[in-house]
Amino acid sequence: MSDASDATRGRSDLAAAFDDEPALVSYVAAGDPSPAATERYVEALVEGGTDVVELGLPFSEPVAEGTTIQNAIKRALDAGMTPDVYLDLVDRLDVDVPIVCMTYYNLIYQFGEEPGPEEFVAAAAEAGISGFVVPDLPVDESGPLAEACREHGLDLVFIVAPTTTEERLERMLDRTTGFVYVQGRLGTTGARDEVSDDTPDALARLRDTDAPKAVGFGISSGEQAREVVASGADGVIVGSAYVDIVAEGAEAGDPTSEVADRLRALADELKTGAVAGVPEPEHK
Amino acid sequence: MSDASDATRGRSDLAAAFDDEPALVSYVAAGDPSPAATERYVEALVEGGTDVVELGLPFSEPVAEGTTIQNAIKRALDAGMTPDVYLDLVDRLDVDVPIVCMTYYNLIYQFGEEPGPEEFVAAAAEAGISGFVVPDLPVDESGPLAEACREHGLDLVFIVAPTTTEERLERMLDRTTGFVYVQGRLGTTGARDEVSDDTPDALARLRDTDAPKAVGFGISSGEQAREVVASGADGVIVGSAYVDIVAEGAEAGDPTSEVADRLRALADELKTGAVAGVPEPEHK
Amino acid sequence: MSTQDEATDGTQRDGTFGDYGGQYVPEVLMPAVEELTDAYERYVLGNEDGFVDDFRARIREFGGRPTPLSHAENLSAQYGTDVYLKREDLLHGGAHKLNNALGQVLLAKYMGKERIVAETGAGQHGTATAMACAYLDMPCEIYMGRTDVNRQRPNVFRMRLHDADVNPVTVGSGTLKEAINETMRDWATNVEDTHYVIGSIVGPHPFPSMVRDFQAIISEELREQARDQIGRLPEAVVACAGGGSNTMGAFGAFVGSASLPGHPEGTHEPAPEVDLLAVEAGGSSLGVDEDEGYAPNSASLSTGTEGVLHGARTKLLQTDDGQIVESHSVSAGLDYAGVGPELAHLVDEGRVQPVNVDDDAALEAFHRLSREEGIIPALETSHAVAYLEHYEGDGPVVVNVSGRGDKDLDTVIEESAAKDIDGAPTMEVFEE
Amino acid sequence: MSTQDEATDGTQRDGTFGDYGGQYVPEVLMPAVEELTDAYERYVLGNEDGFVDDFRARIREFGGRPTPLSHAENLSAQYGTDVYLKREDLLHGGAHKLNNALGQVLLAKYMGKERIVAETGAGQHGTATAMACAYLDMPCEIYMGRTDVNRQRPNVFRMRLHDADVNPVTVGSGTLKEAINETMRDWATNVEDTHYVIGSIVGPHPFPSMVRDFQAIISEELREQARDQIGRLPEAVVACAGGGSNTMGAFGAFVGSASLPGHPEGTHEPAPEVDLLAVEAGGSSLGVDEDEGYAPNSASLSTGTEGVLHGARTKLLQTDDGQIVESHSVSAGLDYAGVGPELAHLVDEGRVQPVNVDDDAALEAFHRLSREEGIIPALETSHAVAYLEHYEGDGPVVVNVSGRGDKDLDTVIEESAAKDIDGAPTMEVFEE
Ligand SMILES: Cc1ncc(COP(=O)(O)O)c(C=O)c1O
Ligand SMILES: Cc1ncc(COP(=O)(O)O)c(C=O)c1O
Repeated sequence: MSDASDATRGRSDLAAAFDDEPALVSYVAAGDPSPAATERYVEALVEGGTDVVELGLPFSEPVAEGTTIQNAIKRALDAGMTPDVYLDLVDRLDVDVPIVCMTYYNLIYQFGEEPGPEEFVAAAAEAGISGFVVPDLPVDESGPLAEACREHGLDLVFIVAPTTTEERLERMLDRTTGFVYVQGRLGTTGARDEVSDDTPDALARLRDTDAPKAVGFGISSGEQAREVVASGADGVIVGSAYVDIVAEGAEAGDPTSEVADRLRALADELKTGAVAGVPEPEHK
Repeated sequence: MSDASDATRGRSDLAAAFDDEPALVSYVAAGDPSPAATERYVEALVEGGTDVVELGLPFSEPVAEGTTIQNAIKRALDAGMTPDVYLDLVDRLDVDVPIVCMTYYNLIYQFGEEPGPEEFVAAAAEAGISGFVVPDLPVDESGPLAEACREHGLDLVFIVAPTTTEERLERMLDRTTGFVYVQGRLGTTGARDEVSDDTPDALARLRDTDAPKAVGFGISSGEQAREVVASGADGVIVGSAYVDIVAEGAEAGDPTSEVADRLRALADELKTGAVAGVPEPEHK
Repeated sequence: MSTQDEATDGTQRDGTFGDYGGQYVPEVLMPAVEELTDAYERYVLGNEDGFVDDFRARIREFGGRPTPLSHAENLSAQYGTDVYLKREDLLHGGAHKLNNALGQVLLAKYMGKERIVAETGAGQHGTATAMACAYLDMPCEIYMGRTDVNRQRPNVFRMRLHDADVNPVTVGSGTLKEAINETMRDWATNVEDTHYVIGSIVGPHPFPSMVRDFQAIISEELREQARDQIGRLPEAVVACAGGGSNTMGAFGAFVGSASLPGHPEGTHEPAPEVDLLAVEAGGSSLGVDEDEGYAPNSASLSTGTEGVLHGARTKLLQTDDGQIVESHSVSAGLDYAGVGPELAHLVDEGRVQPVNVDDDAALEAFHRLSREEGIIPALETSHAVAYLEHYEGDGPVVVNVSGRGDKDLDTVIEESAAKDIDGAPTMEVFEE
Repeated sequence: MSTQDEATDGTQRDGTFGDYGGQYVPEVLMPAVEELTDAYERYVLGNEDGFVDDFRARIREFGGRPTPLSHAENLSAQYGTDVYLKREDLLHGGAHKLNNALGQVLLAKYMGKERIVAETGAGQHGTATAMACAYLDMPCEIYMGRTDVNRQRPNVFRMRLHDADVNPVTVGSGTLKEAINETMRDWATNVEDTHYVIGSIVGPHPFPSMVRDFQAIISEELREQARDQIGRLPEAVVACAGGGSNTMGAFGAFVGSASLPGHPEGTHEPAPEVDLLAVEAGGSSLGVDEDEGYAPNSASLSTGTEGVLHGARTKLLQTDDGQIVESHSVSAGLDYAGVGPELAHLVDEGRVQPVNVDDDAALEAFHRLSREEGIIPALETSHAVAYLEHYEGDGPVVVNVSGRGDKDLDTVIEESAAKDIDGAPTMEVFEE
């Protein structure tokens, strides 16, 4: 897994995950519906072709999430997920792709003895986390967390929204490390049937950015993944589509292994789609 | 029955009813529970010793009445009592004591073609009414009715209340004809067990008044009648105590004759009490 | 034209308004009525002991006067004429009623009375009286028909919270008329230490004049505000009329009959050029059903006949015989068979124009004002608002918003659904 | 002490209050928050296009400002100290909420926005927003927890009558916290033409400052009225604190942080000699139940810890891990796990003293004010009134009556009976 010295040596393992092929970034909420299940699901996602695991640490007020992930977070919290349990889970995970911690700032801030992000970042690095995505922490408020990440060699990924102004974009590109999270549409997370019309524009204005660009918010099929990559993305981020599968499995009481099979299959479809999206000329 | 020329000749038949002995003035609501019953009840009251019949013409808003008479009025109205039916009833009554019409001003005012008391007073005189008691018509507003009564030789009886000031008393005594209605207590009509402490005072201040003084509001027994006369009254006015009997009879479905018997008995008790109240020295 | 023997100077101070008014009450109450007349003349008209100064300070600091005059921008655009709203809905208690209740309870205190009684129908006057009594530390007893008690629960709660006793009146239909009768009976019994705070410009003199004077602070302000905000007098003033207290409150300063010392200069001169429209409850239809003793409306000014009720000669809904009928309106506060004698007189004189709108039009207007202007009017007030649909003048027109509609929510929702009222929003948010 | 990279001048305009405040929102909203900050600085602080003049005229003519400062004579006698009441209960809508809602909806119009969203708990802020939107002709959508929809029916009716859409939020416990989350999601989806009218001094900058400025018209008036009526500044000002908007409204001019152009001279100078007391909901007991993720109170100022919620760093009720807990209060409007960042800062500085009273004391105070002064306070306000029992100063003391209690009647009657609250009247009038 991740190792602080990788990052400090230059490009992080997170950025490196986008090197060869369009990357598949797969999100699940840790502890949904149990830590043990999450372990199996993450393995399955990686087996299906996932290049980066975005592992959600559930927070009680997930303002950036749509209904699907809200419910996943509720299931995870009800099942006893806490930051400590999360870190144990990460520590136990036996996958060879980088793991990004996706959570809200208050959990990072409260962890440990003293308020501030320092202790959680240290613990996360120790457990094997490669970086953070914190949807309620805009670049403007990110100083302390960015500082702690720098210290521990972790990436801090910012989300570029369709509304982001040029001026803000510049500041974010200055700060973002690992990859750029391109929010493909307005609103919150949640699986959709179509790629947003805004996505090509969003990517176009990042054309000159060195960092890899992964598009998220609403992608749920191989075809969408193909389209997005065809529009210039270096990767796709998928969450709600997996969580739907987890939710259905939890509801139906399906065995974890069956749910894991379905997750693996979807990851495979997505990865295949993404790869298929690479424009011919550049893809040799 | 009354005859206009009596009154214009000097003392009215109403005043004359107080000449020999303390008078019993008995009230019932006309048409409670039917006009036919009222005819029998009035006869019975007169047989029992009643000297003046006060016959209520029911008005929908009886503000001066307590619950007992309010309910009687409601029964009478529900059974179809109207001013025309009332006048027919009076016309049919075959008793040799004067009959006073007790009602509210609006019914007097509305009767006939033109607004004003004129037409009703004429019709009442014609039917055999001797005078009026109108509880919502203070002396201040009584001009037109007093005028019409004068014209038709009818009495207009005012109620002297415990609150009446000396100045008002003088004006009322100027205007009142027939007798003075002494309200024995504050409040509204309704049978009570005790004579009010205010009654002797009320009578004391009327000591120099020539007109006969009858006390009403709350008298229900021979003993009370005796007390009141002993305090200086020339008569007693009783209403709710009779109406209670009528109400019980109506409720129990008792034959009219039985109810009439009870009324006669109560009138007898009251009259006997009143006569017994006459102070020894003056009563030879 | 006075019907009083003791008419003094032929002016309104004798308690008559043309043929109307007077003091038709049981003798037991007459001394109290005379004492009150005296107190009215000394304290209210004469500002003795600074009574009026005290009243003005309290209605300002406790009641929240002045109430604003709001320009109704959206309605003005729709009707193509400037519509203004005089905002009695913002007075403490939620209606104009406190102007009168506070004035009378304060007067009772100056008179040395120790107890207050009052009637109430919809509960607005009872609530205002209970508030004033709590504030001025006076024991208070309210009579309310049993039917009204059951259908106006929130206002009963409010009265009880202010520590007033509430007595349900069970006789008759258990509504306002019976409550007034019963309050008069209480007063007749306890007249020596008790003052009866009557709730509108009805009853024996001095009530109609006194209640008008306390309420006319509405039109006094309105004239000043019109001058400041519009730069002229309005062309017309529109107010609903039940008993008529908000009506004469809104008209008083224009008619010139109202008089409360200390009013700003120029606010009480008669202004005959201002049209005054009294909007009555047309209910479901006009007229009186003689056989049933029932009127499906409360339009006594428009359709009533002269008679005597509750202490005054005025226009009434009655049978040919003179029995008072049960009135009807979707608005409990307008549901009364009589009307103030001064209004009856002003209508006869042609100074006030009586009009009426029916239940459905009032409900539609309730929704219109709520939706277009962000103000939920009382159902009573909604009648005045509804009249704007018929107003043909050039404006500016002022509607007196006599109260707010919080008390009417249940009725409006039920009736709007039952009658499929235009513009009523669905309440589908409750369907789960 | 700023947590912002872009802190400009070290003053509050950077959106922080000592360690608190900031802009912790998803990037998709940041441009809107920046646009709003710019609009706030130009229109509100700078009175560009006469925005503030327009706001002041409308809150006066539509809202009914100024609200009076009432001397509570009976309570003053009982406590032996002069008690005054600042009467936000008389503001249109029945609470201080309109000051802010009208200000923000008007600002949204100046900004060219075409749609309003807002969250609501008890329904007071939703109602105020719906009113302002009807008045200013703006489409309006309100998010409200399903639980709150069901238990606050009258306010839901009122919002619907003003033609606002009401969206029940079914996730979680279906109360205020969830409604805020959901409104932020709507805003994130429709951010280009939509303004989010937040209901208290919470959320990302510029909301805490802007809402304070609109609300501080309360303390601006209060200072003028104290000068005119009492001849001095009060010794203390007491206000309840949920999010804290009525609180900073009542304190703002005394602290000196509030700023709305056009205030009367001398009404905004810092007045450190005036004690400022923020009364929180003590609920049934203090503290947080870590295992249940539940606090039986809403006393975040008194007992909370620093954290980040709904866009700002502030004091919160949270578990050691940083999960936000469900708060509790008998008063729905105080039932929130956070509090405005400026209040958190003023408490740390010692300028504002946080105190709390429990549910029972609030219920008793509800009855006390209703009975003794003729004013039925909101349950939120009742907490401030209850604090008078503990106040030991010499006075005069001003209590901010943030709203009226009509909305709370059912709750109060039920809870008072269940808990056998001292001084609660019986409702025996309904027994037949
Ligand atoms: C708001 C409101 N308006 C009007 C009325 C009618 O009374 P009046 O005609 O005396 O103004 C009432 C009576 O309850 C009322 O509550
Ligand atoms: C009357 C009243 N007071 C106080 C509050 C609490 O809010 P804040 O603390 O923002 O003033 C509310 C909230 O609904 C309220 O309705």
